[in-house]
Amino acid sequence: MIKVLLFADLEERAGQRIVEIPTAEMNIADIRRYLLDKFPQLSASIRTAMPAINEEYAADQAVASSGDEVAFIPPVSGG
Amino acid sequence: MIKVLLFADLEERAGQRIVEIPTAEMNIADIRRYLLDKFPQLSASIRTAMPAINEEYAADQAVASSGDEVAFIPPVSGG
Amino acid sequence: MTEKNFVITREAIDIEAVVNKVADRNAGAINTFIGTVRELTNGKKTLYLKYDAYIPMAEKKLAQIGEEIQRDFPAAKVAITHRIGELAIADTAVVIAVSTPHRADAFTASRYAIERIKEIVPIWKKEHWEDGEEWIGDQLEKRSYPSGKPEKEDL
Amino acid sequence: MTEKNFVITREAIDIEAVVNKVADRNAGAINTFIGTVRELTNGKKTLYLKYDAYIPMAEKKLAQIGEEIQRDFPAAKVAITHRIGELAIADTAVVIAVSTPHRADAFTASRYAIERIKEIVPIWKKEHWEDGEEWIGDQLEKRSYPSGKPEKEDL
Repeated sequence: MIKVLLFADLEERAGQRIVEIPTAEMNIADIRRYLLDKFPQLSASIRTAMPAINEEYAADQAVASSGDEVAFIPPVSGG
Repeated sequence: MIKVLLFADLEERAGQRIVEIPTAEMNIADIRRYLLDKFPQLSASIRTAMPAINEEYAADQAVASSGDEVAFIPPVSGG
Repeated sequence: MTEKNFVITREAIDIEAVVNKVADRNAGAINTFIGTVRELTNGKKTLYLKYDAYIPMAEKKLAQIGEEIQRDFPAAKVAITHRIGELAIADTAVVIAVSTPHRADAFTASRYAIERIKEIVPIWKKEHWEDGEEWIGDQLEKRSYPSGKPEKEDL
Repeated sequence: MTEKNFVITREAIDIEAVVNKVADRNAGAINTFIGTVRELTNGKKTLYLKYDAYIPMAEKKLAQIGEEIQRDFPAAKVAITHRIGELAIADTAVVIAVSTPHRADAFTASRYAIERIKEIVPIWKKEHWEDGEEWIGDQLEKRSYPSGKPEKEDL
């Protein structure tokens, strides 16, 4: 099971912050496709979001395993 | 009477902060000469001090009148 | 540098407490950057803001900014606290404090920290106006990420 | 800008109080520069410092610095407090706070203020070491005044 976190407008559009994907392994690009399938309303936003695995930014090719925490991080606006 | 203020090492060398000059008018250059005459130990320091009249920096040619407050301001080191 | 120099909090930020974290016998200068909630942006009136964060990653990235500063200025001490939740006009959103032996470095490092926060720290601001609300993205407005993520050198 | 934004004091400086003087609904950024007493300078160990000032002129010159900043940044608010008397290592000697709508200006103005203090404000520092004491002059070390005073454009 991979835990995926959605933030800011992604969370709002999906209506939930946490999505659990029942799989042993999946790369970021496939996770993005999985989310788009489940939440078509994420379409515009998820393309500009930066993926992270276990709190570090990750590439589209990076593979998440069961127990990992994946996050999609929209353009940040702290400060 | 012109009131003259000495600060920092000028004050320490002269042994006093306030010098009163019993005169109606005197320009800064003459006040400097007056002080050097009275306190030869100011020699090195008073040359690098900036004169001020009534809390504004002033030129050597500027004239102070009775009631004015003249100050000699050594290189500053606030901050 | 301890992890608790880099904090995401829901409470009002005590500026002096952040400054005290970087006080040092060999510091001659402390620069503090305080980000506050501004009422007007491009003539539009903000009523209040909401900040959200991916808290553990945000604290990690703040700590990374501290390490980046120490790479350039080994004697620097850095502390950053960012508030999240609902903030009113003039409230303090972020406090950055950097101490260094000499003043020029404190300015440079503090400026670096706020720019870097706006690049890599997962914190989001939602503006609430009279006529709507919106999540604000990429305030730097200096670059876009065509690949959907910052390039390696940006992180 | 009221005169009491520019203060020479013998008391410990409350940083938050200085920052509060520049808080503003239209400020998005406050930059604070805090000058502290450093123990080591060029390997020499300071025991404590004494600051003295020509108080009324110093407050006037601090206010002038505020006006100079507002000439460049009309929306800026500025407050400066400088402590005098005997200060121990790590004590705060000066706090400068500048608020502006946008952050870059707050950094620029705060930096300007500290450099300007070291040029025109009649405050003097006496360093006390284990083996002696000395009034410190012209920390800028950028220029000398062959005429015995700064040129007109410096004041």
